[in-house]
Amino acid sequence: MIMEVHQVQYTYSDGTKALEGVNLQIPGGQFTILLGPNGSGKTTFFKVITGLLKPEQGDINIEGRPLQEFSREELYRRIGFVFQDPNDQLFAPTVGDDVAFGPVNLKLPPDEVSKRVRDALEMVGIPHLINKPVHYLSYGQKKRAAIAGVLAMKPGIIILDEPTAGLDPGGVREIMQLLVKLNKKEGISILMATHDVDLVPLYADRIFILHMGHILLAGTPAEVFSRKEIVRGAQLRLPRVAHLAEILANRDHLAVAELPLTIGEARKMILSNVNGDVDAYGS
Amino acid sequence: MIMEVHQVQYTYSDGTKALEGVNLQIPGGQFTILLGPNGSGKTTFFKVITGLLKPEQGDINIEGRPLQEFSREELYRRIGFVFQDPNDQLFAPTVGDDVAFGPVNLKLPPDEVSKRVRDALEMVGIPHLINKPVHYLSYGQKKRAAIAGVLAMKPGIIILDEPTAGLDPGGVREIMQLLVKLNKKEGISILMATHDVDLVPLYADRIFILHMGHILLAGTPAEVFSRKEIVRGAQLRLPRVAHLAEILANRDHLAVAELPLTIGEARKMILSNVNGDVDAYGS
Amino acid sequence: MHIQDGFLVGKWAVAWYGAASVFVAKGVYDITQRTQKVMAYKPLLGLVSAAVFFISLLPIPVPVTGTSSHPAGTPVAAILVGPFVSMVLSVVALLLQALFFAHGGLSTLGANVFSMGVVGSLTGFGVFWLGRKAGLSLGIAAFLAGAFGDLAVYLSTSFQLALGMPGVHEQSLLRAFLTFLALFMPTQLPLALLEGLVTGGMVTYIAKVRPDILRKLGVVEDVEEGKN
Amino acid sequence: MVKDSYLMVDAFAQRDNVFTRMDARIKVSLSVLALTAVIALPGFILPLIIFALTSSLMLAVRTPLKIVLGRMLPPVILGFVVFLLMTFFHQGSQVLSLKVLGLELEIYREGLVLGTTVLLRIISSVSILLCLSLTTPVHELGYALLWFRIPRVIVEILLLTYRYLFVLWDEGMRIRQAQAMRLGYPDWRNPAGWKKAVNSTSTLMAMVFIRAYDRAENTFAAMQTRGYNGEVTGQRFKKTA
Ligand SMILES: Nc1ncnc2c1ncn2[C@@H]1O[C@H](COP(=O)(O)OP(=O)(O)OP(=O)(O)O)[C@@H](O)[C@H]1O
Ligand SMILES: Nc1ncnc2c1ncn2[C@@H]1O[C@H](COP(=O)(O)OP(=O)(O)OP(=O)(O)O)[C@@H](O)[C@H]1O
Ligand SMILES: [Mg+2]
Ligand SMILES: [Mg+2]
Repeated sequence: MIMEVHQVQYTYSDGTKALEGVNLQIPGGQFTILLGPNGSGKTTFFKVITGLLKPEQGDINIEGRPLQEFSREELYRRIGFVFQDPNDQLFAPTVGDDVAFGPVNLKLPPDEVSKRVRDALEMVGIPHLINKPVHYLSYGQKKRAAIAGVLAMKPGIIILDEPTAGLDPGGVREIMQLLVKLNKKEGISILMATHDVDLVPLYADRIFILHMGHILLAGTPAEVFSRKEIVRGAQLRLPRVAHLAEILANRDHLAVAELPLTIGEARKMILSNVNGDVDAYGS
Repeated sequence: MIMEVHQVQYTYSDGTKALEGVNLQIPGGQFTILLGPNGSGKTTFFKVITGLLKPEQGDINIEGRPLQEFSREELYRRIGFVFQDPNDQLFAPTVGDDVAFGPVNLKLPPDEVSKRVRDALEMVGIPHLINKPVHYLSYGQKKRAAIAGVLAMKPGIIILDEPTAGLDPGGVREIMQLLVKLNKKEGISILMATHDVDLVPLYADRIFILHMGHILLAGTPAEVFSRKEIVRGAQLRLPRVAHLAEILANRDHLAVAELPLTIGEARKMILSNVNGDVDAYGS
Repeated sequence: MHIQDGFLVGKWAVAWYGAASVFVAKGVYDITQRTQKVMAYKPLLGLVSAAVFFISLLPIPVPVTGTSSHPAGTPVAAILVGPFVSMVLSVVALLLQALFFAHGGLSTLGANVFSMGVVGSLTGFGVFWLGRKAGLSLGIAAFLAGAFGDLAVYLSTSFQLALGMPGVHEQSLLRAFLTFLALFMPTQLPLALLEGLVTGGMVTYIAKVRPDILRKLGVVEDVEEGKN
Repeated sequence: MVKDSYLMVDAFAQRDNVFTRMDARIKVSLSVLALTAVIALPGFILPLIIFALTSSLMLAVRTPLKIVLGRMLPPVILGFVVFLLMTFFHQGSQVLSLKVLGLELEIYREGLVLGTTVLLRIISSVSILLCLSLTTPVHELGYALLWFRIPRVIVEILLLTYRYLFVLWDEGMRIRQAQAMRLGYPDWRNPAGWKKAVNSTSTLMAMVFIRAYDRAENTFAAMQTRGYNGEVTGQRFKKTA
């Protein structure tokens, strides 16, 4: 387990109970998605597990060690946090300076700093923007630059708060593919928050549903979305193709062995119904 | 035509050509969606047609009269503009004060002002929040309050910039249903920008695709999404069920007379394939 | 009100640099001390500085001349972050204005920092502090601070011009001073009133909507004003 | 708004040409040297020469006339007023006297010389700064200032201000437009409208300040997760070819 969270509670100073006993375990190397409606506590939870907010209660272990035993530097060499609004995160005047901020604070030699900056920008696909002032970037480019700033610290886990919010479909695909690449090729564990349900089955190994400061459900996308009522009760919905399959199963009595979550799965399900070889599909 | 736009061009002072000759016509009473990727000029276009930015070139007619002939007051009695971020728009300390801001500026008598405030809050479904300080509202409530502030001016057209951005699925449904109600019940023309493709076929009477400052396509959702290549070329995608149907038609040679855009249409298409009564469906 | 490059003779330009730097040094020292204890202070100042700079660029209508002008912003900055830190923020704002907006200048930076930053901050803060001691409400005290702060900037700029403009005061310093005073009067007097109004309005609004900010910045001590 | 032209200068400084590629420290030194010379030395020749040089530089990088006029005109007009004041009111040997509308105006030689000096100084010093800002991005200037031993705190705040001015500017303009659309800025030539406009302005100022304050919290958090230790511009990232 790269991260274990046990009974974490957090209350804001105005009395808002944002987290009321959150438990979760995240194995290393996985792509994990935290799904939750507005105000469910996703951002608060991320700030707690990155040490930015101190929980009143509960234990957090990173790589088996309690969070509070880490020095700041040790912690942020392991965990990177990408904020929702890239403007919060890009405070240096140019992209290169911003990405260099972390490595410089790690007191790396200048050569290593510039290597890391170039590598990180290369990974997110914007090496040519190195000397651009941040305010000339598009929103999608800012998102990438923010991720590069975190990558330059070479963390083992990257935590992203709604990385696709505000992006068009093309931009969403690009960012998600970038995250998959970081996860599969570089072996970085990814933990991201979102309320875009359709993204989940395409990318997640494991998902958690957070609702009103509690984890409602945990498991693979198939496991979680099979509990339709709970998902809907949490202001969320099923992926659109799952919704279609549900209607076909319930009203039209098609054979739907397992709710398809992606277009590929739905295609298989429909074909087996059209061709009548339901048994072959069910297996 | 409640709005006619002819060859509108706009260039920002740093030289960015945001609009390069936009043409469109919007009949009264319709629910119109402007679909476009990031940076395509949606926000710029809305600012131009609401008189916030002066186009270098082109004509804009509102209810048959040129835009520049309207006084500010006349214009904003007709057109309401809801910004993407409700925090930009809620400037009074409490919800009630904020909604009253417009009517007070119209110099309406106090009775009329408070009637309008109550009516507007009723319409958006938050009459109980009238005395709440704005910063205690949730994001979805802020969106509603912002819409109420515009409704209190009793405009004939409401223009909304990405009204569903940042909302969870439950919130998206609520806001869209509110807009449909305003459109169908109150007869207010709705013009909204989005890049959420799946929303379009559910709600729009008519859509426009904006790309790099040009209108690429215009028409009903069915007309527009039948031009798949153009839609994809504009950093957009088809609705998920349409994508599923496309794969079933092309690779698996199912009978797909017209690309289904909503879950209901897809259901019909699949059923007719399963039951083999393709002719009945095609008709 | 900024003095442009070329308006002051060399020796006065240098002299005002000297005078301003004493005060600014105190501000720099304060910030450095504070950052060592509260690391969040520097990003906070960066953002506050950007906000104050934005505020100083806002056009506000001046009815007399029928034009619009800009508030100095230093009185309100002094109220919010203290007079010496506000001076450092004024250095930043004036430097940025000189460098990419061509407002003011480099040779006159010292003079401008002195009038806008030092005099404006000290007057604004002093008036606000006295007003609060005298039991005035937050809004009224801020109004007076804005108005008198702006007036003080106007007086000191006129004085600097009278002293430092080549050959102007050879006959009579007083006469030159009065000439400049009269020259700027039509815009500066209403502007001072306006700066007071917007300063008062701004502080009142913050107290109403986000009293916690004023408490954290130490502008108000307890929750007297602006309870929701 | 007028300020758009200011932001144009920033955009212009991002272009690539011989002058933007030059080290900012050299440009700053040259500008300071030129400024000192213009202000300290008497005579008309030097300011004229420098103005000629800066003008040709601006021509060479093809500066739009809009920028040049936008930035030169206000100080030049002010300078011209001063020029008139000096020529008419400075005592000395009389050169010329005019009768305008029954008023006797006397022009003195010393005043004329002084007025011209001031006017030329203003024109050439503004053009020097204009050249500097048209060819040097602000972040480069910031790092040059560090090299010139300007206190680090000042430069750090300057760079943060520069970075976030654009963010706050956009936010502030949106708020302003939202106010305008609900008639928050009526005609201020009548007292009621004027009061409203002043009110809206102070609300706008407060809102931008509150936004800035809240953003600072997030920015600080973002800095912390990247090992912030009290220095914002720890070390400049070297340009790589
Ligand atoms: N600084 C704060 N002070 C007080 N309450 C807060 C603060 N920040 C968040 N909250 C409250 O805590 C709860 C959880 O908020 P949080 O931002 O963690 O939710 P979220 O899941 O990230 O929502 P979203 O999807 O809208 O980003 C909400 O009720 C919110 O109103
Ligand atoms: N104030 C500005 N100054 C300069 N360029 C701008 C400004 N605002 C927008 N632009 C540019 O104009 C183009 C159109 O921007 P606009 O904001 O209208 O797009 P949009 O379709 O609303 O995008 P999004 O979906 O991201 O909101 C973009 O290239 C953008 O970078
Ligand atoms: Mg959040
Ligand atoms: Mg937009």
